[in-house]
Amino acid sequence: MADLSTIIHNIKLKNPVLTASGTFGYGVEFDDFFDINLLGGFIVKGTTIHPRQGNAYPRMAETSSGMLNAVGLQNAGAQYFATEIYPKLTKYETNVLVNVSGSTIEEYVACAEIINDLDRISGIELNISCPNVKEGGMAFGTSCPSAAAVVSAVRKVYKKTMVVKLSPNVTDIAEIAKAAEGAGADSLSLINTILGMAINAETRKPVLSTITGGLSGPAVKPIALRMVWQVSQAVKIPIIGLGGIMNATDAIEFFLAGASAIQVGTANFIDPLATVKIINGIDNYLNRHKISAISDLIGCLHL
Amino acid sequence: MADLSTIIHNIKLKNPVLTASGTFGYGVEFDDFFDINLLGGFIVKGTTIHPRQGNAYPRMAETSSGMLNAVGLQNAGAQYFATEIYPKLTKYETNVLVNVSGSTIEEYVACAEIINDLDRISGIELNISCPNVKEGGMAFGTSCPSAAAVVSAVRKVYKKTMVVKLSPNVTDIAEIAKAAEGAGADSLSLINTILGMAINAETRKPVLSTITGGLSGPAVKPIALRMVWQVSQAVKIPIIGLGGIMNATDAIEFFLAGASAIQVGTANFIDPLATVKIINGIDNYLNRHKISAISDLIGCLHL
Amino acid sequence: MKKSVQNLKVIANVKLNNDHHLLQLHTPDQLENIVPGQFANILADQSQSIFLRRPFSIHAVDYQKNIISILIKEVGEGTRSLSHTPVNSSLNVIFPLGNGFSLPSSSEKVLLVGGGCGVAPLLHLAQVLSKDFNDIYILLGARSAVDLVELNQYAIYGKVFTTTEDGSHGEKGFVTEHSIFGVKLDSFSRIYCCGPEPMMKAVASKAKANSVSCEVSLENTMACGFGVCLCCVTETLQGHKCVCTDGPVFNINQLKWQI
Amino acid sequence: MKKSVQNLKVIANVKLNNDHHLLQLHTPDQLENIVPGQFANILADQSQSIFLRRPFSIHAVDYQKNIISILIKEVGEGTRSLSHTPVNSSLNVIFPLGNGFSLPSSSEKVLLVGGGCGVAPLLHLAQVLSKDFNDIYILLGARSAVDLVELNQYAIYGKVFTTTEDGSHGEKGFVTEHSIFGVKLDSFSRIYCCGPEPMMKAVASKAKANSVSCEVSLENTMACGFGVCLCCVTETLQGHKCVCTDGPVFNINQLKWQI
Ligand SMILES: Cc1cc2nc3c(=O)[nH]c(=O)nc-3n(C[C@H](O)[C@H](O)[C@H](O)COP(=O)(O)OP(=O)(O)OC[C@H]3O[C@@H](n4cnc5c(N)ncnc54)[C@H](O)[C@@H]3O)c2cc1C
Ligand SMILES: Cc1cc2nc3c(=O)[nH]c(=O)nc-3n(C[C@H](O)[C@H](O)[C@H](O)COP(=O)(O)OP(=O)(O)OC[C@H]3O[C@@H](n4cnc5c(N)ncnc54)[C@H](O)[C@@H]3O)c2cc1C
Ligand SMILES: Cc1cc2nc3c(=O)[nH]c(=O)nc-3n(C[C@H](O)[C@H](O)[C@H](O)COP(=O)(O)O)c2cc1C
Ligand SMILES: Cc1cc2nc3c(=O)[nH]c(=O)nc-3n(C[C@H](O)[C@H](O)[C@H](O)COP(=O)(O)O)c2cc1C
Ligand code: FES
Ligand code: FES
Repeated sequence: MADLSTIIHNIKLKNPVLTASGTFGYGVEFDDFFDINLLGGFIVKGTTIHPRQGNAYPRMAETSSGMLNAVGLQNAGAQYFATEIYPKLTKYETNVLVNVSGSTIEEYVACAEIINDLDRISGIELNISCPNVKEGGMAFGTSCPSAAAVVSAVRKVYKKTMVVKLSPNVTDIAEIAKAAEGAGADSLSLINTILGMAINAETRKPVLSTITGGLSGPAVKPIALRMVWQVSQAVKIPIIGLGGIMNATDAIEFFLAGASAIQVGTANFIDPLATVKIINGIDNYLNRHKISAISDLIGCLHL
Repeated sequence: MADLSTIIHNIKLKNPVLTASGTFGYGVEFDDFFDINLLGGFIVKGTTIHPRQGNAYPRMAETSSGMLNAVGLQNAGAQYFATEIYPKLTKYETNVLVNVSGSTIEEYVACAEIINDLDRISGIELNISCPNVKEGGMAFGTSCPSAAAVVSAVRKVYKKTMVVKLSPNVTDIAEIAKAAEGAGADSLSLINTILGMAINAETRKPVLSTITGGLSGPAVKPIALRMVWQVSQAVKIPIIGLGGIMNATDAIEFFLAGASAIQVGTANFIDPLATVKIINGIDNYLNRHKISAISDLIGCLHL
Repeated sequence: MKKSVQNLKVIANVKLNNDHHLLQLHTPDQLENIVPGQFANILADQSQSIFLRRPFSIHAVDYQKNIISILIKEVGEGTRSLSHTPVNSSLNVIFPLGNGFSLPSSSEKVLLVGGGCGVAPLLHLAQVLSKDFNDIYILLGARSAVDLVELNQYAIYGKVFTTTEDGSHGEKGFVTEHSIFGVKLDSFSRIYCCGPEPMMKAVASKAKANSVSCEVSLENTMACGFGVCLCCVTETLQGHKCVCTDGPVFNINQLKWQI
Repeated sequence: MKKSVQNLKVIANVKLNNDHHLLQLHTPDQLENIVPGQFANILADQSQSIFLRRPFSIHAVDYQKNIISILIKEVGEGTRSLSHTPVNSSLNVIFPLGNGFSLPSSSEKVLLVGGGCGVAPLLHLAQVLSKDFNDIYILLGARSAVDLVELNQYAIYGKVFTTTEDGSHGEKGFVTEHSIFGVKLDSFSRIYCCGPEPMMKAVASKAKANSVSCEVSLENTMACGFGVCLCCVTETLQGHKCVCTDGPVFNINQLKWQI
């Protein structure tokens, strides 16, 4: 067994496999399938200070090797999370991170403050990249000053590990990455979904109620991999890579591109056991290549 | 038979199906397969004022529902095109457009001037979006001022229809579209390829010699469709839509999103007869839906 | 039964008519209790156009032989591919999912109404209801006689009535035009309904008018099928609820239907 | 023959060893002249990981029965899927593509050298060369005896020699270590070579040293296979050339190989 442990700022992960926010519920939904303590950690759904109903149905469209979603951060609010859901998550021994979102900087800060009080939460993932909300969300992640503003405001109130999740819907992701690093991010995760659209040719209507939605799945992997590579050349803080990871080979590619850990998103829908298979697959790969630790792979692309 | 004709500025197309630059050679390569006069028109390879060897091998990586290329505008130069290739193209009765690229504004202008003298060329497609060249290319297409600068410079020397091909690698494609329109574009085509990357986990090397390359194919269709929709809301000039179109249904989706014509790219590799099948498929769709002309479909998305 | 991901062996694949196939899937493990109305999320051969799983109601359960049956109507690529799964190959299935119909605690007179492919969960429901001496009426509607599949199966468990749009079987018209709805509907204590949404709304409206309890099984576009993606919501009086976990079965009083 | 896109019927699919399959594809049209070394670009069942066609040398041609044969070595998903194409199904094939080997105009003594799956086009080449009374030597190299397929087929057209890395068949070692290369290589007027690149370079270097004309068949990652994508270039003295149209066969003097 190779050494799969990796470090994201103050969080020591026993293995580099996390799950992506919005694709793993609150973890409990997977209890029937496998012991989720096997994971390096998991990231719960996008949480906002106020409860959100999310967008109207239909919220999903299947695309070639991918899917569009327009969930729109449906959640019961940070307070509900803290009092009703958090207690159920304390049974897990692995790392739990909360994905934090908002429409204004004040909302981000208020939400992060509530999460800051929850002992067993290892860190937050600041979502400045949600393409499915009318206000805030992605807007923060598409310009350097606004990204820096929200990151530094949250930095003041949040004491533990703060991962900032970047939007791929930008001209130069390395610039935004540097702005987030400069404003106090401890780590960066990328990519969130890419803004896309689906049309039903028969009904001549958009498939999604919101017209556009966020693209995820293997279709986006080449773009995600490129962005992780670009960001890894631009910043010093650890990167968490995601976007279209379906199997261990995909995960290895992200490590080589510079990711210190990875997240599995859409793959959970297709195979709820994808994450455990990926953990085993990474171990097999390392053994087969006689690499003793995952850290020897991170950023080690041969050019 | 429905009326498939459509108009792009001064170019009347008998049907809305064109082929994408770099995926259809100079047309002649398809002579064995079908009569390419059946097409609304075709767009020849990226042409530059100086001959270009293109990038080193390997130039291609297969991805989920797509491919990356790193050809890098290999071509024998505008003068060679005018004297050696153009005479062979005059046998075609359909529209031929030349895709024009360059490393500097002067190069774009010089190339466009040469093409301007070729009677049987219906127009140029100004490629300000090639992700595979070190200088120029996409750099022009990722900021409004530089896009406007190259478009207005070429506008001064090029008298016929000038289509400007936009890059999807931007935060706000509608802004760039407006800049190009303002600078004198007669039409916009989108999308060019999306910057992506592939890694071979076994060799631990990037698959492409250039590390990153351009993603095309059905994987990008949702993104292309979204951008065509956004641009169609922002400009008045006709739009030529492309990105992942494999069949007539895909094409219909682009018309509904606001495209007056479409281009077929990567699909030509998988099925050299894709374009003719798409033309027939559009006709079938219109007949089945009792729509008498393609123009009744363009931009007619029911919201 | 706890939900799980399993590779189930296809032990039979019967073509019922032009576009319906019946698949029998065998599991080596002992099947535990599956509630009628629960569904399975099945992985078809992945292709360019099939990326996600496809949900199907559990049509019948054989606890002795550890077999679940699925009734598939071909409507697109996924159902086409699944319909043609060769016998002896295996399918990757997540099941059982969803809540299922609520069952009477004592013997009742119940009406099951199904239309189109919506009939699928009703066979399992009839199977289970019939064990508790309920008085079961089953009304099945279709476009034409050929579209009515497995009538003899339903007849094992209850009294079967039919409507067809072309009058080629049973009464002519839509299910809600059947004479059952003409007479006293409140002789039934419950209606269970499954089919195209307009049909379910029509049935729900009759049920409501007659104050008969009515449950409907909804469809929705699903990405996961087990409550983590939040893609499959329907509007209820308690806000957005997931069809895959809070449903697919809802009491019509929970829904915001204009009926 | 003009290139075309055709659905060819698989009339035979023979497993030759653990990872090699021989497919016979039938066309209803009369086959016209196919040059040895030309290839076919075949569409495998499209899946998430197979998007593009896969190129294969034309291994043999039967102009009477209108059959082309393809020798497939399984190395990944595409070749795995194609290897298991059922008999009587059809495959979508673009062919014939590429330039092919240049053939002697009068009788000559020629050496064909193949290694691994690179042997595929050599059978067709031997077939055609043998018609013109050439004196044909065929040297085939592999890892082990089991990897040497169809030796009896080659023996119909010429004198067959073999090497294996483990010595289980013919001489032990790499092809370039075979005694043929020890004696006067310049008794051959041409060498045709096909196989892994290091092997072709080794053969090319021997040929060059002995001033024997030598043609090699290159592989490359291809998107189209007919000259429109410019993805498959190789460096030549005349700059980048497409392996799919300017090749796959090149004279070693055209290439920029360091040999
Ligand atoms: C809880 C549940 C239980 C179901 N039970 C059964 C069953 O027992 N038997 C059966 O044959 N089918 C059942 N369905 C429907 C079945 O899942 C869809 O027909 C299938 O997913 C379509 O896949 P496809 O690839 O063939 O079609 P696609 O190519 O995905 O779609 C073809 C057409 O069907 C429409 N469509 C696709 N999915 C749905 C959906 N979920 N609801 C409504 N329209 C849809 C599309 O808009 C499109 O017009 C059930 C669906 C749900 C949600
Ligand atoms: C002109 C030409 C003729 C060919 N003739 C034959 C033939 O007669 N019989 C035969 O079995 N194969 C032949 N090949 C090789 C064959 O095309 C590849 O093995 C096939 O494309 C691999 O597809 P896959 O999906 O199985 O593997 P993939 O999953 O695509 O790749 C598996 C592994 O093979 C490598 N690979 C893939 N394609 C190539 C390639 N073109 N060259 C070198 N390495 C590659 C990949 O890098 C990877 O390591 C030929 C190739 C060319 C270009
Ligand atoms: C249904 C769905 C819901 C999502 N919800 C969130 C969310 O609440 N917060 C967030 O930061 N990302 C969200 N995402 C984005 C994913 O976390 C991830 O960034 C993206 O899907 C790319 O990874 P993948 O291709 O592995 O799915 C969601 C994605 C999907 C598909
Ligand atoms: C191999 C290849 C070469 C290309 N060369 C050019 C080019 O020279 N000029 C250009 O504007 N676009 C070029 N493109 C981009 C295509 O024209 C098109 O914009 C893109 O592939 C998206 O369409 P598709 O998904 O239908 O292929 C090239 C694409 C490919 C795949
Ligand atoms: S389908 Fe994912 S929550 Fe219902
Ligand atoms: S493979 Fe396209 S040019 Fe050779």
